[in-house]
Amino acid sequence: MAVNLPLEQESATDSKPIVNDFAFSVATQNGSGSQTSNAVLVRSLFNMGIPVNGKNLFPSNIKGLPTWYTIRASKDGYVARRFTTEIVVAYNQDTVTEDIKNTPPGGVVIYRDDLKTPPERDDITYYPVPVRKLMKEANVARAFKARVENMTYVGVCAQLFDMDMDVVYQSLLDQFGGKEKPAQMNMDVIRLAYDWAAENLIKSDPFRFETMNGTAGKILITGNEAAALGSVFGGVHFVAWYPITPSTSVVDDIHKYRHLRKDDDGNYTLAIVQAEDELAAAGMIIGAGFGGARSMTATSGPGLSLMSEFVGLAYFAEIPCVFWDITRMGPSTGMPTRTSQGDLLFIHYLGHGDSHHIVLLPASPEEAFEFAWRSLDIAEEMQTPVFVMSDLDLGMNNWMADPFEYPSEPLKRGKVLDAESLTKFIKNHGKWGRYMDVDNDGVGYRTLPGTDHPNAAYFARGTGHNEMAVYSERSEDWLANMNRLRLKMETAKQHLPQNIEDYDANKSIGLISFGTNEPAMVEARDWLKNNGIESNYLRVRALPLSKDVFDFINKHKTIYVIENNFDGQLDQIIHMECKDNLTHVKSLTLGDGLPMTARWIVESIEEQETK
Amino acid sequence: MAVNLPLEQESATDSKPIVNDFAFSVATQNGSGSQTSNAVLVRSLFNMGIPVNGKNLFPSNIKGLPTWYTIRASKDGYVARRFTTEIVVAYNQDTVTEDIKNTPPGGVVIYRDDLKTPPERDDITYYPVPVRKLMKEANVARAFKARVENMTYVGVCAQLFDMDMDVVYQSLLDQFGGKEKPAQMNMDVIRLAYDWAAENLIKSDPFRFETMNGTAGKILITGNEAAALGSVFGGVHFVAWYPITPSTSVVDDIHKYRHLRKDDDGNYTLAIVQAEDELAAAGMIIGAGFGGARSMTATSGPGLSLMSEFVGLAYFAEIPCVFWDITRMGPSTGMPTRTSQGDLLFIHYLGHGDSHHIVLLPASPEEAFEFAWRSLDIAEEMQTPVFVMSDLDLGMNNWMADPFEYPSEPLKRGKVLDAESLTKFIKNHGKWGRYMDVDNDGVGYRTLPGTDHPNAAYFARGTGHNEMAVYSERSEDWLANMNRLRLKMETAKQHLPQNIEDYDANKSIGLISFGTNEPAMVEARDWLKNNGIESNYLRVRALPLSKDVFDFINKHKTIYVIENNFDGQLDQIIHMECKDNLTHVKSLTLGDGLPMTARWIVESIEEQETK
Amino acid sequence: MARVEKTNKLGLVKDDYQARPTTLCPGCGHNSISNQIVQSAFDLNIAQHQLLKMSGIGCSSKSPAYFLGRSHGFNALHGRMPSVVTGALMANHTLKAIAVSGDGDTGSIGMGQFKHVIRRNVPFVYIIENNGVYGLTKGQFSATAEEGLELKHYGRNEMPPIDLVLEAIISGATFVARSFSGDKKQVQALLEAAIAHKGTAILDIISPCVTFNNADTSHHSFPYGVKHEVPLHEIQIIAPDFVAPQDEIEVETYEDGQTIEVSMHDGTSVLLKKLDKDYDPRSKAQAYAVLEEAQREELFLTGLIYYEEPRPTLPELEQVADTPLALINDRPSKDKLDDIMKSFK
Amino acid sequence: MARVEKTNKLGLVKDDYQARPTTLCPGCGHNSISNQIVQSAFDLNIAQHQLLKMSGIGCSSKSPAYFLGRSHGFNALHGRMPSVVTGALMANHTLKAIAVSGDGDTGSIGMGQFKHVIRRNVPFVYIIENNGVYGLTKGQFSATAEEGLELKHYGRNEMPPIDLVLEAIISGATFVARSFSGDKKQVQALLEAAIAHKGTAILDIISPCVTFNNADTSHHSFPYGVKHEVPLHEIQIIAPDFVAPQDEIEVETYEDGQTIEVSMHDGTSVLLKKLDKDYDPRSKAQAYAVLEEAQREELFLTGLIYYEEPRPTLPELEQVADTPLALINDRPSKDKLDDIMKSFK
Ligand SMILES: Cc1ncc(C[n+]2csc(CCOP(=O)(O)OP(=O)(O)O)c2C)c(N)n1
Ligand SMILES: Cc1ncc(C[n+]2csc(CCOP(=O)(O)OP(=O)(O)O)c2C)c(N)n1
Ligand code: SF4
Ligand code: SF4
Ligand SMILES: [Mg+2]
Ligand SMILES: [Mg+2]
Repeated sequence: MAVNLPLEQESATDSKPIVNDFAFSVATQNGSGSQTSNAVLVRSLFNMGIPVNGKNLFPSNIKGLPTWYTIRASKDGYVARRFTTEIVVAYNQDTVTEDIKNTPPGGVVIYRDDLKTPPERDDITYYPVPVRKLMKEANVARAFKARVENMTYVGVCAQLFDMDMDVVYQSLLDQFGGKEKPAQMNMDVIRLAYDWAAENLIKSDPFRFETMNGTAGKILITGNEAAALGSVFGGVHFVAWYPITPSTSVVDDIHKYRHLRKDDDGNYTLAIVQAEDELAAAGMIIGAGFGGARSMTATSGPGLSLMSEFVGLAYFAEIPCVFWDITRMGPSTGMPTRTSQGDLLFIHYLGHGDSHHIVLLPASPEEAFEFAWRSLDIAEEMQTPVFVMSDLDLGMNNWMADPFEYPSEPLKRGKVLDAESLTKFIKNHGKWGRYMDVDNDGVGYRTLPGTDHPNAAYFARGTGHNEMAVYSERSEDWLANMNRLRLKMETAKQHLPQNIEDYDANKSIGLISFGTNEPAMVEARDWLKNNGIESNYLRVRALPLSKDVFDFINKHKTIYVIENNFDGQLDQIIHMECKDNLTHVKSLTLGDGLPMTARWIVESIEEQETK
Repeated sequence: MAVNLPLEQESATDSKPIVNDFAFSVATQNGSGSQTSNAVLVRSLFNMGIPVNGKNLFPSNIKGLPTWYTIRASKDGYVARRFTTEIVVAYNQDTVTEDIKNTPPGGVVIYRDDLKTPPERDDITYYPVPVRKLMKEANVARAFKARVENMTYVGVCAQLFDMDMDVVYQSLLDQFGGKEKPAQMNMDVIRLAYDWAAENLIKSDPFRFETMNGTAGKILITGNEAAALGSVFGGVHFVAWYPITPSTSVVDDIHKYRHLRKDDDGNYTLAIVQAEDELAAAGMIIGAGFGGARSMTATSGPGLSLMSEFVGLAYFAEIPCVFWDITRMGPSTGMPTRTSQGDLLFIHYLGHGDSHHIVLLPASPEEAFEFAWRSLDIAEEMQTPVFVMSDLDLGMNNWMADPFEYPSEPLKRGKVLDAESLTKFIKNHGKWGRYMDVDNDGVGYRTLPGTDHPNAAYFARGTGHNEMAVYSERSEDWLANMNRLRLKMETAKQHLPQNIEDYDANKSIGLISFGTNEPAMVEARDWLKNNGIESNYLRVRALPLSKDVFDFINKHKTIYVIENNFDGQLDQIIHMECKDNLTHVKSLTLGDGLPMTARWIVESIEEQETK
Repeated sequence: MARVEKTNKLGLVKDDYQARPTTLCPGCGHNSISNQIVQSAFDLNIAQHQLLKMSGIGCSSKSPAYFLGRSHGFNALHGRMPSVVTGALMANHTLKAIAVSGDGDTGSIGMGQFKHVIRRNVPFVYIIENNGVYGLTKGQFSATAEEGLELKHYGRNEMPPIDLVLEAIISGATFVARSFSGDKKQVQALLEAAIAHKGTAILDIISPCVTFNNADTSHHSFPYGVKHEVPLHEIQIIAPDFVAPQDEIEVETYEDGQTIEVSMHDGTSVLLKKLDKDYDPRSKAQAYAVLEEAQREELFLTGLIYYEEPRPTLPELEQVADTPLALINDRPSKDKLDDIMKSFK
Repeated sequence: MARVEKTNKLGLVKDDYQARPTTLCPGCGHNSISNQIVQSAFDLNIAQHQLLKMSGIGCSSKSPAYFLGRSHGFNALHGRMPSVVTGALMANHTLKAIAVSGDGDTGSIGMGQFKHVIRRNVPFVYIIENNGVYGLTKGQFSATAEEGLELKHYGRNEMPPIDLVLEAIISGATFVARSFSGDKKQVQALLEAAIAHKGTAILDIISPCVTFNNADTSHHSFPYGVKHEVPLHEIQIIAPDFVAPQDEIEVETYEDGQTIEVSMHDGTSVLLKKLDKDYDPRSKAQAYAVLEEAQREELFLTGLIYYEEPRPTLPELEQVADTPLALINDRPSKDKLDDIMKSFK
């Protein structure tokens, strides 16, 4: 990828055209239908072959509060959130003053002409849109008017920035699932605004789009939908959940694809139960895991806190099940519609007493899909709860991605003995006990309820037990069990997604990050390199940390651990797990509720490096 | 204290008398009344002036399962659990074989003569007791016979080891709250056994007791009762709880002393509510803290897990309240009647998102008392939940202690504005907002519901808010709040119990520990010194860790962090919080469910030091 | 609205009982209830500092931010308002509390606390703004949704609904009513009686979610409520020191034998004018019967469903001091500690 | 006891239905219930591998370790058994499940799950071993303790008791019974009917805690139960393929007009011989009335309190495949994924 720095810090006042490399911020009201108009914008750019992202910054509210949508087009393929947005669409009276204030010099403001706006700035370009007038002319039934108003800015933008109107129509059609009637109604408004702009606006800014070939073969999808698909294709049998933002659409989308899990009689091989709360959701998936089903739930911080006791049970009784945490901003109820990576430490050691959990850390829709099916395998292979920590940014925003690869292997169900293999096991080992470690990998053999064999039964429990699953208060039994669990976690490391490392022995700075910081990391490294700071990069994809992380740390003079939470939790975990000299490891944290930007990374590192 | 090593590793077969320096293990059945007989033994030794401990090793069961009680007498004042017990009282058929096997060479077995015992060992002394015969002779009503049987070993021990029978009677009286009738009935049985032993047993072991002056002025008390007293004397107003071993007696004992909290009308100034579960208990004390009451709960691991979400709310809405965690062995339901320090990490960072909590770590009844009243002060001063982490060993066993010191200061209620001071505040600062930090210490001023002032009200919440307590989703507000909370935690360090350090610049080994490991640490340091290993010692008494811990670490060549959990959680926290080079910090952990012994510490350190 | 500003006995205008502007959807039933709370507090001359506003999480639970701006409030956790109210009122038992919850907040995640707070008879007004859906998480079925309800994103509800009024009665509530947010007069009358009640007062108010569950056929919709509501009685509150400002209803219009008078502890009378049914809310057996019938026949009956002379409240049972605990500032004396220490020697 | 060992249709002796020896207190009511479960399973020729044993936490919840040693079991968390059962039966809906809970486990911490598992009609036998106290934590009041009960360490109970049978009925349970652990014949008959029932079957069995709550006057004590139990009917189970081994009760002894026959889904008949009252358990209104009376008059009524033709169970509502989900081993085909991917381009 050619290194071509974003213009964030430059002003865009010179007249050289800026093509396919700027960002929008669209300010509207929640519940006003702007989701559709914004989606059409994004999809149109995508369909023009321009790498794009769209990020929704919405309030925890159903209707009426300010919401912003940012769209970034980047010919170089950078899809991180942009710190500044050159084009501001101001359609909300409540925020227009601030929206205009935040427009960078050289930027553009497209606004409803009926808004009361602050005195004009002379370093930006204004384009007023006569929304009411246009809507009066529009051939739209009264009932729909309010809902399609926002299409006016789509038309104006299309005109001003040279978008292909056929592509826009196609995108609308896609948006309405191919239904021509609503697409046509919306298109009429877009066309009206487009034509009005052509006649009435004098283009006086340098921004425009041009068809290119940067999205061929790609898809646009949210991480939650990817997670849902991955789970369905991972053979999940049972989902229990309780609604909570931003995880709700994981299960909604599993519902959407449930039809893929029908047997020959037309019955479902996937059941979904809306529980009365997260405690019950956790209990249900644990019961299902015990019963032999592949089970999962999706939740967010508050739900996770409520599940703590059950997670401890699943860990200690060694029940396979999968927990998705689509993180939002905590502590407490926090900001339900803002993104964060703040649950990492809590998840990894969730539960009282000494416990540790596997955590997978997807950074893209592709990984959300892959980790979804893999997590079900890992849970059954390791007989333990597996967590996948995504976040609101990945989960609820549309990301560009490669089409997902079909899982390369059949389902891995782990060590399960049926009646026949149980007989064989007993023959070989003299007896069978649920927690006997005959393979020296810390993982026992389990039987499922329903197994027709007089010795198949065992009694699962969260209380101390010996290898026969019999209640025990003996110190020896307790320690043997804890040691086996420790060994099991070691074994698990071999089954987890490998970390991704970009290493070159000549560089002395190493960056470590995880999850959705990825696009900002990619962009920041290019940017830093251009500024003379070269870096290696390791992206952690799973906990417990594997040895390569510590090796990577030891091979550098300076390490930056970059994350989107307040405390630097990955850094904390590194310190806990790696007892080497880590004085060269520095923690860079953000945690302001927004997806990370390359600019923040660059500035933070430069500040450190020039100290 | 004179260094006089325990005899744990020596055999006691020589005939030199061993006086006031050996240990008992009494094996009986749960629910058989042995609690009383063991208490009488302990109290008698205590009343003879011999430093003593008694530790109950009981099953999670009401009646019928094996239970052990260990008593250690130590003329040198060592009150840690002893690894070996020279005297074994075997009164339980289910364990007699193992009990005898575990008796050290030179030891003594006192057993019911109707037990089927394994073939006799010739390196120990046996004393059979004809329990049935004695009980037949005893002048005890039929209904009571089973309950007083265990008094026979008290009598035999008194005879064999030279206990003062007047003291024994006095101890019985104490045990029955001064009631002569039951005391006399029990004394008759003791006397009978005593006389029988005098006539029939030939003393052939070296162990005996002698009156000394090692307990003058001391008291014997459980940590839970100390916690209860400290809370009552700390002015607690409201207790909500849900029963769970081993925390239950904290609240039972608060009940016992509730009469101390009556006003002039005879009404109570302390209310206690048994909640329907731990979630509700947490909610209630948070509501009470918000309402202005000093509130607390007591629980253990599973309850703590359930409280996670509420703790996050209290942290983020900044509500004073106190949580006692009397830890037992986890993960999960684990071993409810075994001790552990395994909740440390979980508590300190409890809740999703970035959160941290104050944790006080008492090591003795004195500290349980003191930290109880102080925690109520700290919670109100810092406007945050405060945790006190005790454990089963401290909580449920009787410990020798100095009489508690009456709190030196009046209640500290923290920054609360009444109507008058609110008016003044507004005059000085232009306005009042619940989370304004006018003192630059991170702590705002709060008002209580009921304050008669038009500006007194605010809306507490777990959602993002600005300094006026108004809902906010702005990144600036969020970060400002998080930064203030961080500052508040820094401020808190000045209000916490200081760590206790024994430092001498000539020593290069530093030991760090906390809580109930204290007696074993004291003994182990003497022992190590005698073996040529001198050490400094820092006992952590509170989290967040203060700087002295890091200074202590940096002043040593080798540091051992010694704790009674599996993962080495204090060590983990040290690594998280101190980013210095910690390669010389070593974690020594146990986590077998039993109170720590000096021997284990000595062996572990010697193993490391001779490596 | 455009009238001269009326002041109440405290010299406050109605606006003084407002708080921040609502952020709920225009037309949401919860907004009308907020308005009724404001109106009632104004009418009852409530000193706002003597009142607590409490809630869980949900659109409904947001609403305390939109009324009584001079009362302390606590927006707690989803389903856990009851325990927080309990603690707050134990800290200061001289306060009144109005708490708002949703059907999800109470009927799903909060079922346990709902039942147990009633059992303890914590004295407060517990309003359930019942819309049959989870509004804030965008339209999932709640546990009060009727069987067969169809929602846009979530298909058909197959589960039988929970009847929160019945639940409240069997848990031992002594004041239980059902109403409809569209029936302002009734809501207000019930609110005023509930505030006077000394014990947990449950108001299950059907409060339409105009965004996610407002189809004509939905049992929790506005059109359905308007069409199907069957009030059991007309209600008039006669407080000892209060004359209802709605002069439309006059005591005299109730004929003899046609009214039931429920006298409350503080001297307030609740006058119930019988309508269709011959219904006495002071009989638990009648309450069970009428609710069973309502369930079977899918009737939307509103009014004061059950009333009982209140049991002792939790602060009473705990013999709590007259002075609010929060204001007690002492510890037992040193002598007491020394005595106790002696007993341990 | 000293008889020749009888075998059942599976060729098993009763001992084959035992498990580890009990560690509960001698005389504990829970032990009798375990024995009745063993007896019923033996009598009903139950293949143990087709049955699950589930529980929460408590003395009661320990008991599944002491019966049916060849059945898989799960001793879960305090109050959370219902959700775990739900999951386990969704994983394999061909299994039966017997779950044991306590009054604390169900009525306090577990209230929410209790109500909601019933609402979902998860098909299993839910036994509450109800002793009015927390046994395992040594004798605190539970939510079913009667008002006025005095206990050694905890004084007087001031809270009204929760009636778990009433709770179950209003939550939509289709099989609800109350019994007494001392009434072996009745417990066993109810157990057998409950096992045959297709839906959540609630058995609230008063099961004395001899250690902490066994005073003559305590409503959950053995002496009280023996003295005050009033069975609503005698019960006889007639299974299509099963003849009850207690030959003492004969069908013929029931006179015409004196019996109610409740036919269950699987062909089993439950024959109820009327005793004192003219009571039909198929009427919800009668159930409410009799429970209201029992509460008011402090009567200890036992028997099948409510029965209803079962609604669809949760696996049925979810249209779950015939093959247990646990045994399904496939994923959707690659073609399907490729099609979906196309739709995102
Ligand atoms: C522990 C937890 N789980 C889930 C949520 C997400 N959540 C917020 S509101 C809500 C449902 C609200 O429904 P209801 O109580 O009926 O209120 P309404 O919005 O309909 O007024 C849920 C599930 C949460 N905030 N906390
Ligand atoms: C979360 C949690 N809280 C508390 C406990 C402690 N606990 C164990 S059993 C029990 C009560 C049991 O009472 P009940 O269900 O009536 O059973 P019983 O012992 O009377 O049969 C409690 C509170 C626990 N195990 N887990
Ligand atoms: S979503 Fe429904 S409940 Fe929520 S504010 Fe809107 S109308 Fe009201
Ligand atoms: S304590 Fe009570 S409930 Fe528990 S085993 Fe003993 S008698 Fe049974
Ligand atoms: Mg709702
Ligand atoms: Mg019980």
